[in-house]
Amino acid sequence: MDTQSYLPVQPGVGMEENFLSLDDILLSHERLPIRTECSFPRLGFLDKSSDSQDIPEGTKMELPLWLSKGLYEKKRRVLSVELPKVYREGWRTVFNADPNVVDLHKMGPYYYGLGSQMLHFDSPENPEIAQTLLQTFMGRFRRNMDSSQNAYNEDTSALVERLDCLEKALFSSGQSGLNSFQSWEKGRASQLTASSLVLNYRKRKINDIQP
Amino acid sequence: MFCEKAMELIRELQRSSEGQLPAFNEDGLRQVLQEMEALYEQNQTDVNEAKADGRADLIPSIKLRHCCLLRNQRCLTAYLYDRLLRIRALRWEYGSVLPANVRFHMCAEEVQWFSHYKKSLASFMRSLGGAEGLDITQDMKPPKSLYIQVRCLKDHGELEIDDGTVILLKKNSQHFLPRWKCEQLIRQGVLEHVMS
Amino acid sequence: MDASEVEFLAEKETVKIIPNFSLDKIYLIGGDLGPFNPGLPVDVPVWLALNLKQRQKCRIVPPAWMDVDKLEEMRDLERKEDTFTPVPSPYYMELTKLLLNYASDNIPKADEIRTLVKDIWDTRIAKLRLSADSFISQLEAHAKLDNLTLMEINTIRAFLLDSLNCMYKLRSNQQPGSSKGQFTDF
Amino acid sequence: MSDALSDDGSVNQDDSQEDVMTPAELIAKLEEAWLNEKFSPELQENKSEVVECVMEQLTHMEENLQRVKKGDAKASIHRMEIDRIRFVLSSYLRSRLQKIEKFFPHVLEKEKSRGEGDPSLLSPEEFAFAKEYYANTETYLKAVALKHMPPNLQTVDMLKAVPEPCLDSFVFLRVKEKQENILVEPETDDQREYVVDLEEGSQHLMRYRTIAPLVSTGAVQLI
Repeated sequence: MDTQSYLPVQPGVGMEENFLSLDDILLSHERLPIRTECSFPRLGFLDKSSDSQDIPEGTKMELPLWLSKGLYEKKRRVLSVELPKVYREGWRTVFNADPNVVDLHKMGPYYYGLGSQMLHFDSPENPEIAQTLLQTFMGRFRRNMDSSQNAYNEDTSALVERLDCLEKALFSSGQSGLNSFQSWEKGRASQLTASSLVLNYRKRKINDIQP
Repeated sequence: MFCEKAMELIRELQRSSEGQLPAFNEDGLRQVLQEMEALYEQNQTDVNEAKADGRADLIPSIKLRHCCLLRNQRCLTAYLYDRLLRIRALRWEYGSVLPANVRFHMCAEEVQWFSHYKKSLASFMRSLGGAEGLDITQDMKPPKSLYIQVRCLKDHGELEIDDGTVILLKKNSQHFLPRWKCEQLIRQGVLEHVMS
Repeated sequence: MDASEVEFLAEKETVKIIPNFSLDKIYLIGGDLGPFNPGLPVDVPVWLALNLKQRQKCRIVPPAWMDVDKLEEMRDLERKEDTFTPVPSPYYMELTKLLLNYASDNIPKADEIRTLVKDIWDTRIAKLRLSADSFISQLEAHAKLDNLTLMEINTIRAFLLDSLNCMYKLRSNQQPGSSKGQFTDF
Repeated sequence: MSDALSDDGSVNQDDSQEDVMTPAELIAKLEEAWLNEKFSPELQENKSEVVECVMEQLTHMEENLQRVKKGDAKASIHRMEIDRIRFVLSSYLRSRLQKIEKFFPHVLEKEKSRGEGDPSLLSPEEFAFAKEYYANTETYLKAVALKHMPPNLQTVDMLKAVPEPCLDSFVFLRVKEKQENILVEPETDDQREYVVDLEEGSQHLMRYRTIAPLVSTGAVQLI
């Protein structure tokens, strides 16, 4: 805690975003398939597939999550949001059978984040989606923990590639705990070192000079 | 789509790993503000028309533009706030004087923020009692010994120790120095802590 | 917490030394030490013992548990039991490392001791992972963790606590009422 | 009259308590506060009287050491102890400052809404720092971006923008004074709440929210 001075705003995880979190801003930029339930006059240019002046009712297009969330209203439908495949029943069955076989990076990379955000949109499937998200996380916990602690003594890079963003962050916090312990074991924990920030700036300076 | 420029700013920070401060993107900031102005004006026009001519059908588009305005506001605020967190880190890692190549990446207001932060921190540390207060940017790791062996990684001129002795820090020279005198120089990459 | 900070706490433990010098009582802020007389055992904090040892001013008397027979017994018990068995010192790992690194010449069978303590550690860490996994999969709200040491907790702290936080959020998803109605983030 | 008496009484009590605390106990208090601050998700009440007393001890000892001649065997031992105490003190104050910066709008809000008799979260110096941090940051955001935005978008509610400490975080703790009937809330709908007794010396993993009051009374120590 003391050694790294840059402490970014953490993502909210779950249904609530953190306003200032860069991770949450990137997550909420994920695109969702939607269908307009009314027309949007004078915004036709947003739909690249047509050249009309308006976006007519019934248009199918992709909008970022933040905009879908902003426009979505329970009472007066201006758009309906299609559930991405990975949260639908077919995939849920796969996840519930064995969460460890799934490549969440490919399916995501914000599998948990986006899934939680989807719960903002009314759907009868919401309880099952929420349940699958939690079960998947718990089902993958052991492998993530063990590999972040190098318990298998094997190359973990293949596994890490299949982690979703949230899991990746957890994995690296596990690894840094392990590294801190190992460097202590080797007697290096008390060595005073140069700031990594300083070293990186120096590297960059050299790169700047070299054409 | 709207707000793409704002996303560019966010991605730029995300690409700068380990808390490094990329150059302040004044151009990007200006473009986002311009987009906001255009969105706002278009909305003003539509709002007036909706009111005057009873054109309720314009409301969804007004709302959409408003969402984009809020999104741009969020992105810019988050961009600037995250930069402050990086600039704060510089105070703790470099000390109160920043090298020119780092300062070049800050805008005038950021330089000002940094200098205020520096002052607040200094007066906090001075207020802690004793003759000179307590420098809490030191003692980052638990102490092991009063003196440590260090090697100079570059020429740094003279260093005065407590008792008045002056030592010349010449590249590759080795010294046995009071730990607390070295801590910052080690962090700055001037000295290297040699473990026995 | 950094491992060096856990070690720092371990250095406050006391250990017996046999000094080869004489010195009056020292009135430290944290308590009195000494007096020191050549050949007479005296209790000091580990940080001081190590410093004196490095300057060849004393011999360190290893704690009673730092003994091959006793440690073998502990290792066997640790392997047999499913729960965490009581450890001889809340800082057994740190003290072993410190004393073996700086005063191995004062400790009989130092290498065997190193291996034994490492075995005990490994067994306990494997148990710790097992119990972390069951804590997560049972969705427990409370666990009793007697006999776990700070260094052991520390190896898993960030990972476990962050995971529990994420789980909490994912679980809150299941109570839609808790979401704050209108979306304020864009 | 009776008011004056009881006032007198409490002052005397405070005095006698302070008298009783030895420097060694003072250092122990600092170390407790240090670990609690390191591991608790939210900022703890300030311990400025402990900080002040420790600083006095350090300054006093340093002054004494000035008079000792070089190479004195005791002096280096004293210096080592000073270094160790100074590390804990600095690390403690750093943890606090870090949280003040991380949660500044909430910390200031809590301080504002505090009842008259309640202990203050921040020391006067920390309070000054937090206020400056707030003003400095707000000025910056305004000058660079917000004031150039359309009129209805020129403010950001910092209380909503900056995340709050998560009191539902789990913490590890050791019990110093036995506690009975601590209510543990269920994690899922199909579990039921139950109570646990916290035996002296036992260690636990549970939600910070459940035991937060026990941290401030010193009945449990975060580890």
